[in-house]
Amino acid sequence: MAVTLAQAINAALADAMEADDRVLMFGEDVGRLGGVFRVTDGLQARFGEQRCFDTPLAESGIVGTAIGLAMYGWRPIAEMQFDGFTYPAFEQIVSHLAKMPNRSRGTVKLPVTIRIPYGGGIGAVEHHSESPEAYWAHTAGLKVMTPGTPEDGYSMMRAAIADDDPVIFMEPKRRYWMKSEAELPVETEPPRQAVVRREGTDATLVCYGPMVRTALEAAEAADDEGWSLEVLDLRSLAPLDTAALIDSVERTGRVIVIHEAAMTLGLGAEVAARIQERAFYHLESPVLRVTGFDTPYPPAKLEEYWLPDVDRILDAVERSLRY
Amino acid sequence: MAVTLAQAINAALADAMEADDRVLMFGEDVGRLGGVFRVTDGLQARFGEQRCFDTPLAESGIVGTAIGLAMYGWRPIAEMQFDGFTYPAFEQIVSHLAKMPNRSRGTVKLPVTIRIPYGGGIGAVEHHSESPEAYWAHTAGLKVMTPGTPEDGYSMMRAAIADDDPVIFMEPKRRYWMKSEAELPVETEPPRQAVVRREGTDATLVCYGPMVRTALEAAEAADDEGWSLEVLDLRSLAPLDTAALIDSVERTGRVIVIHEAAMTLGLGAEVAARIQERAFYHLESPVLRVTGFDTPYPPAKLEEYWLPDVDRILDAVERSLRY
Amino acid sequence: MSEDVPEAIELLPPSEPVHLLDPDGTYHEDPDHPLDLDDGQLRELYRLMVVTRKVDREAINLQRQGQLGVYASCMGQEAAQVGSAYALTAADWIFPSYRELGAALVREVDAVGLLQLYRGTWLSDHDPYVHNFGLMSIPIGTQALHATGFAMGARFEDNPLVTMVYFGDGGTSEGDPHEAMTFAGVFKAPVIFFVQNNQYAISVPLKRQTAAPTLAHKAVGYGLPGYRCDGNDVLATYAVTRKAVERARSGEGPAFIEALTYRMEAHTTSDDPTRYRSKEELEEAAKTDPIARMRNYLTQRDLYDDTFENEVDEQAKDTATTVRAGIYDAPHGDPMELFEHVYRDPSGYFEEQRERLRAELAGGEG
Amino acid sequence: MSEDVPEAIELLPPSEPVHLLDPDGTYHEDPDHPLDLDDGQLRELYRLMVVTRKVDREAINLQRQGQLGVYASCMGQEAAQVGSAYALTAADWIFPSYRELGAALVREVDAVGLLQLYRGTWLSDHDPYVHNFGLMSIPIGTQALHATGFAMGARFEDNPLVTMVYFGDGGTSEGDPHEAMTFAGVFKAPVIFFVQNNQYAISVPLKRQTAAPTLAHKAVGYGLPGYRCDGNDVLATYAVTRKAVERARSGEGPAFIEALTYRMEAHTTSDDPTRYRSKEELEEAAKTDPIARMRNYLTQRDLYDDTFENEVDEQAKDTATTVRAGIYDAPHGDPMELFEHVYRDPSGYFEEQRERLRAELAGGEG
Ligand SMILES: Cc1ncc(C[n+]2csc(CCOP(=O)(O)OP(=O)(O)O)c2C)c(N)n1
Ligand SMILES: Cc1ncc(C[n+]2csc(CCOP(=O)(O)OP(=O)(O)O)c2C)c(N)n1
Ligand SMILES: [Mg+2]
Ligand SMILES: [Mg+2]
Repeated sequence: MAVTLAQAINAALADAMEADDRVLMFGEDVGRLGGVFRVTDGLQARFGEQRCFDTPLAESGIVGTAIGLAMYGWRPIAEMQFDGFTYPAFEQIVSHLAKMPNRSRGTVKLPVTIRIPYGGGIGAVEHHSESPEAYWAHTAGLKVMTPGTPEDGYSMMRAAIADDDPVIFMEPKRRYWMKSEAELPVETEPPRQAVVRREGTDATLVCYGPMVRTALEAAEAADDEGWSLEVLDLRSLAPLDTAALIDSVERTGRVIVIHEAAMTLGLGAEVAARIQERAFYHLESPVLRVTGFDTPYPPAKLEEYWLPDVDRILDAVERSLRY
Repeated sequence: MAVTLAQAINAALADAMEADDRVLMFGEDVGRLGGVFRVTDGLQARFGEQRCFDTPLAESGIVGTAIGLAMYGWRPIAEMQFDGFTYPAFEQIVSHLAKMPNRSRGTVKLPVTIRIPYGGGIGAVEHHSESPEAYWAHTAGLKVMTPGTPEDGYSMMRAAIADDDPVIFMEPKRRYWMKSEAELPVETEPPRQAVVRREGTDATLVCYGPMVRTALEAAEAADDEGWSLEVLDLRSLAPLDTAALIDSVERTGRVIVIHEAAMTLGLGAEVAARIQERAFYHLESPVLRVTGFDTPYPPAKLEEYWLPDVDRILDAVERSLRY
Repeated sequence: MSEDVPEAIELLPPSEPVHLLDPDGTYHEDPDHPLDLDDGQLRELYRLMVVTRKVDREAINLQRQGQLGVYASCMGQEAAQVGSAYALTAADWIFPSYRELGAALVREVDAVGLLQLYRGTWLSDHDPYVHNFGLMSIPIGTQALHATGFAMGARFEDNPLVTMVYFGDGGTSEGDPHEAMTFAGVFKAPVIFFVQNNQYAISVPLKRQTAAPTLAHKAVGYGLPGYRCDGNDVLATYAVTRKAVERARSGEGPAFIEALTYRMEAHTTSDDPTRYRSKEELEEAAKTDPIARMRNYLTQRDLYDDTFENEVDEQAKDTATTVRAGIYDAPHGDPMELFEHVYRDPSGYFEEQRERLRAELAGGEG
Repeated sequence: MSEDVPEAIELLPPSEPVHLLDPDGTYHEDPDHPLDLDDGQLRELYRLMVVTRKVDREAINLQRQGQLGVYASCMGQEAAQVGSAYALTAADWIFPSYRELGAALVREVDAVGLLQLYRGTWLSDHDPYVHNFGLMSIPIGTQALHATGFAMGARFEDNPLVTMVYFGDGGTSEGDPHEAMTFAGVFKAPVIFFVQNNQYAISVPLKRQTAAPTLAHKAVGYGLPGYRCDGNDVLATYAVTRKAVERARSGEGPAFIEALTYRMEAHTTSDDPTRYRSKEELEEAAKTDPIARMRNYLTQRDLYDDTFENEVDEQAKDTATTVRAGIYDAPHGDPMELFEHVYRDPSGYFEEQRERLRAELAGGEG
């Protein structure tokens, strides 16, 4: 049966709530409305107003009360309505959610999942297309996951909720409507493993979330040029699956990292840094980055010029191969 | 005359306020008390309660009103009392301060300077020793500067205040009491240039802020081992002086990046990514990183085990040379 | 700066919102809010509301036709916006949220420019300094601090301007308006916090937003007077705002106004309000329509006749047509603008990214 | 959840803070706050305050001797803390800021463990679940949300516990307590927001913090009752808190309490208060000392005699000595703990960092 990413995540939430009545889901408009992307559709009707509820319009409040609820013994899933609106919650995420298990010397556990629809490509107004994953991945104490397929949407969400550490779950919103012939429930690889989505020998495209599909399209297109590209889906951005990166580089010798976030200090920086550190002699050309520009996210009509696309990826592949 | 970094910054603030009566200085405890580090000492007495004033305890409020004041035509300098307390202001910094000049199509200019004492090494309690510079450097639209000497403290602060773009001015608090025989006023190199603090031929230590002195000490110590180390002080973290990095690598072939912030996605990641991208064939060994660990900042009695020090740097140099 | 703490009782809202016009147009005198508007001005208020509604409708249509990516309608809130903005002078500043088409039209901000944000052409297309009308602000409540800082800045040099910031009932829950009111109170900043309580934050009704008796009761916690008005009554809104503005201008400090209104349309064109509110509720709300009410009043005052009606309709239609044409004709943004106004003196690395895009565009790729 | 909106007038603080004891110990009956404490409990309150002051002084000394990195004294605030914490049951939870030694001692939290944060040994050294006493929280006001979430969590399963969060006058300006009170009101969370208004946020006096008539006037803006008490009067503080706690426990929702007190010491041992407040002000404040007042009261009630005095002094001295010894004897933290409790299942990359430190330590380097 064809299932979209949004449906898969919705099913994961429902199944987790069914399996464990300590799981709560809350945020802005997640109740009656079912979320602005309908990812929480039906949860309130099914589990009641206390298991799935709307909050006042205050993101720090949402994350901060999630921490308190988790301290009490609930397993909160909190939705940030959009990427750009996680910023009011930054202090609670960085100073408390990330640190409290450590600063409490293990006495406090925070099995909190923060859901964040992120990234561009849907023609939204400003502040609705941000890719803040590097902020979280730089913050020790947080796990950061992002699915690139409906199957992973289901399976990784279940894993995130089951994880006793705090997890930032980044949902590639432009892929909410992407379909798969998936049978739910499905269990894919453990989230911290990067997965080779396509094997190849000439170069590796490292990608995640919204760019998995773009990378696969680029790899297809590259076939015509006679280039065999491997596509590595990171899935977990923190921790990074360093071993999988090294493995792939040992096979292909060339890497292009792709993400929507700005280039400077985006995930590509860390991927490049680790690869040159660990696979120095395997690299036949520099790790290249195909990313958003170092500018604010542009207006909708210009986002196609900003976002990484197949052409830019192929261009980088060519530069890498010719190096 | 011996002048400390704190005194140099204080003098720069005073001279800027003297030179331009649109310059305002405000934050928590910056008035009567003169700041918890006395960096604003005497400014209120000299310039009056309106030019240097205390605000309510609210960092988003401080940055948000700074934006409004700048829109009106003032040149605000806002102090965040400590690194860890910039997080409540994250949304105002990232969604507005960084973006407004661009989103207003140049009609709004925001000559705002945000002063942030940062970093560890002073035996402080938690949340007082954070190194959040990567968050800002990843954010398009912000300039990020950090002085490593009293002379730069003066000169770069004047430049930051004079800059019509928003500047995050990171002050290495453990170096506030570091002295130089400086004559103030002093004008050093333009802030966006990285500066070679010590020439060397075997490897380059890339550093900034609090680690400049540590790197210089390591370079001294390395002499005994017969290693000639270059010390490159970045000074501007956004933009990065890529050319200076490449230059240095072309001379030495080996690079160790040093910072207090956690390793993953710290500035070292970007430095490594750019160097391997631009100086691939000049690199004789991987760019190595000597940084804080990927853990929350530890309690005071353990910070010495967390912070990069001379031994760790020399260890990395040795690994780099032996590679 | 807050030497003399005001009596709490003076700061609390009255038990009933200020209300001057009944839905049928009957006018009630209120000695605290005498009417200082001449016939021309009364008609002007009506005209502005009608034009607002027409342009608003046009924007919804433009969105349906794919000309706008999304649009947040102000239908039903015309009196709240027009009445309040009309109480300002041209020197005063407005800091809008994303729903203040009516306030913008009072300030003669070009609607075509304003709508470019929703069209996705540019992130903004008006110079705030021309009409003293700030950029639309999407992150909820954040602009309250800009308005406060701006007002502090004016006060610092005895500039008598006042700033007014608009936000919604939902916005009152965010930390930023709280901090803004705290600063405003302490610095006696001449800023008016104007809350359009349209009963919803997307799907979340007011009672899920706060347990306060009324939103205006928040004001006392900052030493601000909390006013309430019937936000569908343009005269009441005007009168209450006027008083607050003059108070602020005379140095007595900031104020908070809650205007009771109702969002007649979806939250934005992307929203489906049938999921969370009933047809009955909507029908009930329609009975308090601000435009009909003012028309009834003008009719009773013999200020409304066919000539005036035609004139207003013509103007509304003309403006809507201009907006429509303007949007259809507006150029797409120039991709090279991505790199503009990010830094005044861009670095080499940044310039390389710019050049890469330029080369792509030249290659006919993008 | 906030179906029945309360009358504003019930939520406003009374014009005078609740006050039961004069500085000379004279007791005033207040029918709204009858005393429900027996002689043993009255003496217990006194004992707890004396022990608190003694341990507090010891902590200051330990800091001077280099045993603590810094310390935030609660001197002068003993009644506010002891009186409020004493109004809770053992099942109730406390979410402190960084100044609540007194509240901790009421809960029998080991002061040696508590002070490890200030010693810099560990970031905390007590298990919050043992005494239902949360971690000290440095980022101002943030813990208000944890207390609120916790209380929501309790209410969700009809657990009758109440949570109490402490923060300061300065803390009321931050966004987080604002959002916490909003949530608490909407969800009727059984949480008490207990503000120790000690007149200063480091150097910033209250009038720079807010223009509100009183801090307790903030409560109405969230639909919470705002109470005020003389925070140097342990009986008044106890009685007011008790009422609020029982109200919350019975399902009537959260409350806000402003306890008027004074910070007799520096903000922390790093602070130099001579820069911003006068000797005269301090002398004036000393006249309202909470401990002397309670002693006077006990004396009047014939509950204070030499035996009791000696007993209390002994206990205070003993506790202080134990704390002193405990701090001197406490091991330094183990550097390898840096890597503990960061992740339950650390990655290889993380483990390599851990191994690098281990190797360094083994090499005698660190
Ligand atoms: C910080 C932030 N969080 C969430 C959103 C998403 N959002 C946009 S409008 C809205 C509701 C706003 O309600 P209200 O303040 O009542 O204003 P109204 O839309 O009714 O005019 C929400 C939640 C946002 N724009 N900013
Ligand atoms: C978010 C944040 N900003 C700034 C600080 C620095 N700081 C520590 S205590 C303090 C003053 C707090 O005053 P108040 O809330 O009145 O509590 P008190 O110290 O008087 O008990 C400040 C500004 C902080 N800890 N957290
Ligand atoms: Mg609303
Ligand atoms: Mg205080």
